[in-house]
Amino acid sequence: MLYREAGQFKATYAEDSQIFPIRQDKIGIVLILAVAFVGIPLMSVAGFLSDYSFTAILTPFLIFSLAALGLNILTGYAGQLSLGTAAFMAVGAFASYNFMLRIEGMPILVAFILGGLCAAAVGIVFGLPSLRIRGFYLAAATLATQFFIVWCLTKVGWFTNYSSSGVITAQKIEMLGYTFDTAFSKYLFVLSVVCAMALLAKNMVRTNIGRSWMAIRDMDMAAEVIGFRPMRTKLMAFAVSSFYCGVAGALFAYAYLGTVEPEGFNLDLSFRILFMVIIGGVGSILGSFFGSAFIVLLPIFLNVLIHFLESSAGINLPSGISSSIELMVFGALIIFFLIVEPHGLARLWQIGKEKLRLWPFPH
Amino acid sequence: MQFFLEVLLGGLLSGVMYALVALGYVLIYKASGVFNFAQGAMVFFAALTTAGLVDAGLSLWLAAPLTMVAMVALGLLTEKIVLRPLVAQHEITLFMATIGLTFFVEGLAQAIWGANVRSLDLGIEDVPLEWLLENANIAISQFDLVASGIAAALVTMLAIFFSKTKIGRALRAVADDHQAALSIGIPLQHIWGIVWGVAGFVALVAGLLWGSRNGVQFALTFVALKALPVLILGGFTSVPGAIVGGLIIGASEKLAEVYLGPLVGGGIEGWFPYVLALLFLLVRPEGLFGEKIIRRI
Amino acid sequence: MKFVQKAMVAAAFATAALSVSAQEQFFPVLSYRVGPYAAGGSGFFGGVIDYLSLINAQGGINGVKMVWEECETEYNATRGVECYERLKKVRGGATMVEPLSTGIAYGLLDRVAQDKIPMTTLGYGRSDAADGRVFPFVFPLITSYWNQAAGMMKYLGDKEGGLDKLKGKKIVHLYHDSAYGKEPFAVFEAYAKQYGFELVKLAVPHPGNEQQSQWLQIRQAKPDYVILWGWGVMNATALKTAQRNGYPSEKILGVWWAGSEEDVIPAGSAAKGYTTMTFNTPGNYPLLDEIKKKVYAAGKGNLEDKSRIGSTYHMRGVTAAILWVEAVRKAQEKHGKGKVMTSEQVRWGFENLNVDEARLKALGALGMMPPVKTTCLDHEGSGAVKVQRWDGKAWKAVTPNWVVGDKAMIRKMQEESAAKYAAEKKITPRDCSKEG
Amino acid sequence: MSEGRQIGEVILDLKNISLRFGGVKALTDISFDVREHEIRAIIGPNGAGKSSMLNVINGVYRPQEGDIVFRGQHHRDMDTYEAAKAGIARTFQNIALFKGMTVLDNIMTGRNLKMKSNFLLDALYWGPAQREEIEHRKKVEEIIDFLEIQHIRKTPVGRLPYGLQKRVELGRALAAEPSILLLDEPMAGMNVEEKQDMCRFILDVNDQFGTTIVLIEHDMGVVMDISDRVVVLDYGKKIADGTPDAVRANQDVIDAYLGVAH
Repeated sequence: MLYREAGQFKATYAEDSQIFPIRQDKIGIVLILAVAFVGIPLMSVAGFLSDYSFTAILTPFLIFSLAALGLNILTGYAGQLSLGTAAFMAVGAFASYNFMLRIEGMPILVAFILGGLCAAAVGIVFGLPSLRIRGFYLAAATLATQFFIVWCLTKVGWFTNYSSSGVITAQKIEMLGYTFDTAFSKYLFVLSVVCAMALLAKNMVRTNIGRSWMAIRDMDMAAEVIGFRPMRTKLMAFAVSSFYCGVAGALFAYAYLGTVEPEGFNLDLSFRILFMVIIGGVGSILGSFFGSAFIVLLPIFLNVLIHFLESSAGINLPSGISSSIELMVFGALIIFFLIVEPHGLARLWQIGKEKLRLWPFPH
Repeated sequence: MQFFLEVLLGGLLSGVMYALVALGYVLIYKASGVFNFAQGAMVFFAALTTAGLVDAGLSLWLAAPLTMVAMVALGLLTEKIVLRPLVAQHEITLFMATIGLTFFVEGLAQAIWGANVRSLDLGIEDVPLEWLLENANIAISQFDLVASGIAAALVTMLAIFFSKTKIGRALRAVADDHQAALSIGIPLQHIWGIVWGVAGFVALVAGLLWGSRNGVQFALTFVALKALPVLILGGFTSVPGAIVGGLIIGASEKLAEVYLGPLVGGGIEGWFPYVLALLFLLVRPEGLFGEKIIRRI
Repeated sequence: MKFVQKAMVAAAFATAALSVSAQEQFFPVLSYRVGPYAAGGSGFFGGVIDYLSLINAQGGINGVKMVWEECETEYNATRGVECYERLKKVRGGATMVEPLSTGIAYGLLDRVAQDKIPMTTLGYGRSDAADGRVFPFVFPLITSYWNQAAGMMKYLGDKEGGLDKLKGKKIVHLYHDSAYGKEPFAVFEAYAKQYGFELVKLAVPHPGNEQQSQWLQIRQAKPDYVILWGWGVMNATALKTAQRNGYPSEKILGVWWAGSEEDVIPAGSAAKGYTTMTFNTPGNYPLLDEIKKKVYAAGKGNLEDKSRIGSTYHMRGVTAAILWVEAVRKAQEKHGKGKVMTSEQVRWGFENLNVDEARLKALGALGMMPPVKTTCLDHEGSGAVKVQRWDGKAWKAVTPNWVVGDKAMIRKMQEESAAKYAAEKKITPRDCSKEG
Repeated sequence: MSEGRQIGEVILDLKNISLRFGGVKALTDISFDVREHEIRAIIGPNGAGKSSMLNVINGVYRPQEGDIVFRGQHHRDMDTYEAAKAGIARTFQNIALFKGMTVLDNIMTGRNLKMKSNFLLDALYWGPAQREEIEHRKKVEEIIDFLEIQHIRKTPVGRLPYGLQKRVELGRALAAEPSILLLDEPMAGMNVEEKQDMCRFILDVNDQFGTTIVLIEHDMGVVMDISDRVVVLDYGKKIADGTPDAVRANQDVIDAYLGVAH
C-alpha cells in the first residue's frame, strides 16, 4: 500500500505536468538527492565511506551517467545511433583545457560551458550526414568523427599546448577561492553539475524540443508533416547531445583522470557509453544512470566477487583464467538482461513500479 | 607511374582482405537483420582455435576442420541461446546482444587458449613475387595473391550455395522477405542457424588468412574496424557490394595515405575510409548496390 | 544506487577479509591478463610476482614478507584507477604502484602525489618525470623514451663508424600514431639537425594491422634505417609487411615495446635478423635459475608456460620487482631493518637507489640490467640501453656494453619540459639541496 | 448535413497534376478544387492514387507537372513545412503516430508550430516556457475531451487498440487548429460503432470549427452520407467529380467499382 497514486488529485495542469506527479516518486527523488548530497558526505565524515567510494566509484559513475545521458538524448530520444561519443567528450575536455590555459582568470564553469559549446559545434558538423543517412549506416559513419577527432588532437600540437607527451594536464578546479582537490569535494562538484544537467535534460524531453526529437525518432515523415523541421531537430539533438558529452569529457579530465591523452577518448569509450544507454534504457533519463551503474560497477563487482570466491574456497585460479571468466560472465549477463528485458533496466524499473502500484493484487 | 600502380595494386589486394571480413557481416545481416558486432571476435576465436590446435601438435589439415566444427557449433548455439529469445526485438537490442556475445567469445577464447600470441603458418610465403619485382619493379606479395584467390573461391562458393542449393534458395527467400519465406513453409530458425554456421565458416577463413598475415593475437578482433567502411559503402545486404566496396576502400585508403597523407602529417588511413564512405553515402544514400528507396507513408 | 551500495559492501567485505597482519609489505599489482595487450601483461606481472615470491622464499626483506593483490585493469584507464583506489589502503597501504600502461599512469599522476605513494613507470610514460623536483612521486626508472631515442641514434652512429657518419643518410621513423609515437620527435629532430641526416616520419594509425601504404612509401624512399616505434599488433604487422615489400629486417631498429617474443613470434620468419632496443640483456642468469628452483619447483610460479621464464616481458617484470625490493631495502636501511615501510619511506628509497654492479652480482643478475643510481634530481637512474637481435628463436644481445646517448642534451630537454609542466600546474619544484 | 456552416470560395485548386515514380505513373493530369468549409471526398479503388493525391497537397510528394493554387497563390509544388504552417493538417492511412510517446504528448506535438519558446527556456522550464506549456496543455485537453479519450491520455499510443489510435491521430491533426484537414481513410478497419463515433467527430469538426475537410474513404455509405462533393480516381486518373448523387449515377464510376475491364 506504500506506492499508490489513488487519492492524489491534480487541480491544475501545472501540477499534472510536474516531473514527478506521484507523491511517492517525489519523496523518493528527494530521498536520493538527500542521500547523495547530505547522507553520503555525512557517512564519509563519520568514516563509513572511504575516498575509494568517491573517487573510484561514485565520481566516474556520475561522469559516465552524464555522457550516457548525452548520448541518450541523441540515440534514445532523437533516434540517431552514434559511435562518436568519446570524440565529443575529447573535444569538451581539450577545449576546456585550452580556455583555462589561454584566458587568464577564466572561471572553471564558464570553461566547461565553452568546452561543451565547442563539442556542440563539432556535433552539428558531424551531425549533418544524419539528414540523409540512417540506422547502422549512420552509426558506422559516426566512426569517422571518432577517428578524425582523435587524429586531429594527436596531430595538432596546439591543442595540447605542445606537450612533449601529447597530453593535457587538467588545471585545478577552483571556484570562489575554494579548491576542489579532495576526492570528496570533487564528488560534490560532479554531483552538482550532473544533477543540474539531468534536470535540464528532463525539462527538455518533456517540452516541445523533446517532443520534436521523439517525433523524428518514431516517424520522421509524420513529424515533418506536422511542422517539425528534420534538419533543425536532428542538428539540435546532435548539438545538445554533444554539449552534454563535452561537459562529461571535461569532468572526466578535470575531476577524474587529471592527465589525459587523446587516446584516452578512444573507440572503446564510445562503445562503453553506448552500452550504458542500451542496457540502461533507450530514451530514458533514469536509464542513463542505471546503465552507467551497470557498466561501471559490474566488472568491479565481478572482479571482487571472483577474488572473494577464490580466497574463501581456498583455490587459486591462474590469474589469466579468472580475468577471462570475468569477461565471459560480463558478456553473458548483458545477454541475460537483454533477454529478460530488451528495453533496458529503466523499463524493468517501470514494470516494478507498476507491479507495486497494484500490489497486492495481481492485476 | 610504377609507384602509383604498386600502391593501387597493394590497396586492391588489401581490399580483398577487408571484403573477406565484411562478408561475414553481410551474411548475417542479410538473413536475419542482425548487425553482428561479434564477427571480429569470431574471427579471433577461429584463428586462435586453429593456431592452438596446431601448436598442440595437430596438422593444419586436421585443425582447420575441427575449428570449423567448433565455429558452426558456436554459430548454432548463438542462434539458439542468444537470438531466438530476442526475435522481433528492435535492431539496437539485437546489436547489443551481439556485443554481449563479443565479450563472451573473447573471454572464452582466452580462457581456453590463454593470452599468448601465436603464429600461424599456412605454408604460403609472404614475399614479393620475384618476376614482377625484377621485370616491373612492382612488389606484390605472393600471399596476398593467394588470399585473393581464396576470397574469390569463397565468394563463388557462396554464390553457388545461394543459387543452386535448396537451403541457399531458402536463405535468399528469407533475406528478401521474412513473411514470404514463412508462408512457403521454411522454418526461419532453422535457416538462421545455418546462416550463423556459414558466417562462422567465413570467420574461419578470414581468421586463418589474417592470422597468418599478422599473427594470431587479440588484435585480430580489430579487423572489424577495417570492414565497417566497406559495409557502409557496399551496403549491409549485398555480397557483391562487400567485394567491390572492399576493393574501393582498400585502393583509395592506400592512395590517400601515400599521396594525401604527407600533406597533413600522415596516419589518415584510420579515418579516411569512413569519410570516403560517408561522402559517398551523402551523394547516394542507397549505397553502391542498393535500390533507391521511396519513402512511403 | 542499489548497485553502488552492493558493490561497495562487497568491496569492503573482500578487503576486510584480508586483514592486516604485521611484517607485511603490500604491493598492489595492477595487471592486465585479458585484452589486446594481455600477452605482455601476463609476462611482466608474472615476472614481478615470481620475484616477490622468490624474496619470500628467501625469507623476505630482513624478515618482512612481500604480499600483493592483483587487480585486472584490461589496460583501461578507468579500471586501472579503480584498482589503484581499491588497493591503495589495503593491508597497511600500498608500497608503490606500477600500472605498465600510459593511460593509467596519467590517471594516477595527480593521485599518487596526493596519496604520497611512489609510482614507477618502467620504460614508458612522461620522459620529463625524470626531473624529481617537479615529479617527486614518479620514477621512470632505468630509461625514459628520450634517452632510449638518444641511445638509438648513438647505436646507429656507432654502426656507421661514428655519429658524424650519419650525414646524408636517411632514417625513417615509423611510429604508432599517438602521443606515444610522437614522444621521440624532439630527440630525433635534434640529432638530425646536428648530424645532418634526413628524418622521414611515417605515421601508422592505431591499431596498425594494415601497413601496406607505409611500407610502399619506405620502399620508395629507400632509407638506410627504419626505426619501428610500435605497439601491439603494429610490430608484427610491420615486420611482415617489410618482408612482403622486400625491406631487410636487419635494417629495422625497434623500440623496446617492439622487442619482445610476443612481437616477433607472430611475424614468423619475417622477424629474423630484426634488432630492437631493450633495457635487459637477454640470456640466462643465476637469478632466473633461483626463481626456477625456489619458486617454480615449489609450484608457486606465476607463468603457466614455463618456457616464458626469462622472456623479455618476464625479465622486465623481474627487473621492475628487483628495483621495488631494492627501494624497500634501502628505506629499511634508513628507517629500521625488519620494519614495514610506509609508502613515503619507500619513495625515499626509490630516490636513493644504488643498484651497482656489485649489488647486481649479489642478486645473481649481473649484466641483466644496467646499474641504477637515482637521486632527488634524477629519477631515471641510468639512461642506458642495449640492442638485441632476434635470431629466429631467441633474442641475442648485439652490443656487449650498455649504450648511452647524449645524456646532457636529454637532461636539458627533460628539465625544460618539467618546468613547463610545473608552470602549467602551478607547482613549485622541490629544492633538492635540502633533501636528505 | 448541418445547417450552420456556409460553403465558401475555392481555397485549394489543383490543376493538371501529374506524378511519376521512375516510370510508374501515379497520377495523370488530375484537376479538382476544394471549397472552404466543405467536406470533399476522394474515392476510388485500391491503387487509384488517392493517398498520392493527399501527399501532393501537403508536399510529401512533388508532382512533375501541375499547378497548385492555395489561397490564391500559385505553387509548382508544396513544401511540407510551409503546408503545415499554412494550416494544412492530416492523418495517415497506416497510422503515423509517434509510438513511443503518450497520447497527451502526441497531441501536444500537433501544436508545435504554435509554440514560441526556445529550447533554452524549455530546458529551464521557467517563466514563459512553463506558462506556454500549460496554456497549450489546456488546448490539448479540450481536444482530448472533444474526442472522448480522457482515460488514456497518459498511455503510450503503441499500446492502444487500432480504433483509438486513429482517434488520437485525428486529435494530433486537430491540435494544429488547421484550416484544411486531410484525412486518409479515417475509418479503415473500424467496427460499426467506432465508425459512427468517427463520423460524428468529423462532422463536428467541420461544423463547430468550420474546418475544410478532404477525405479518402472506402466505405461508400459513409462517403455519400457526409461529403458535399466527391472526386473519383481510377488508375491515377480522374473519372468523375460532383455531388454524391451525381457520382453515384456515373457509369464510369460504376464500372470502376464493379471491375469492368478497361
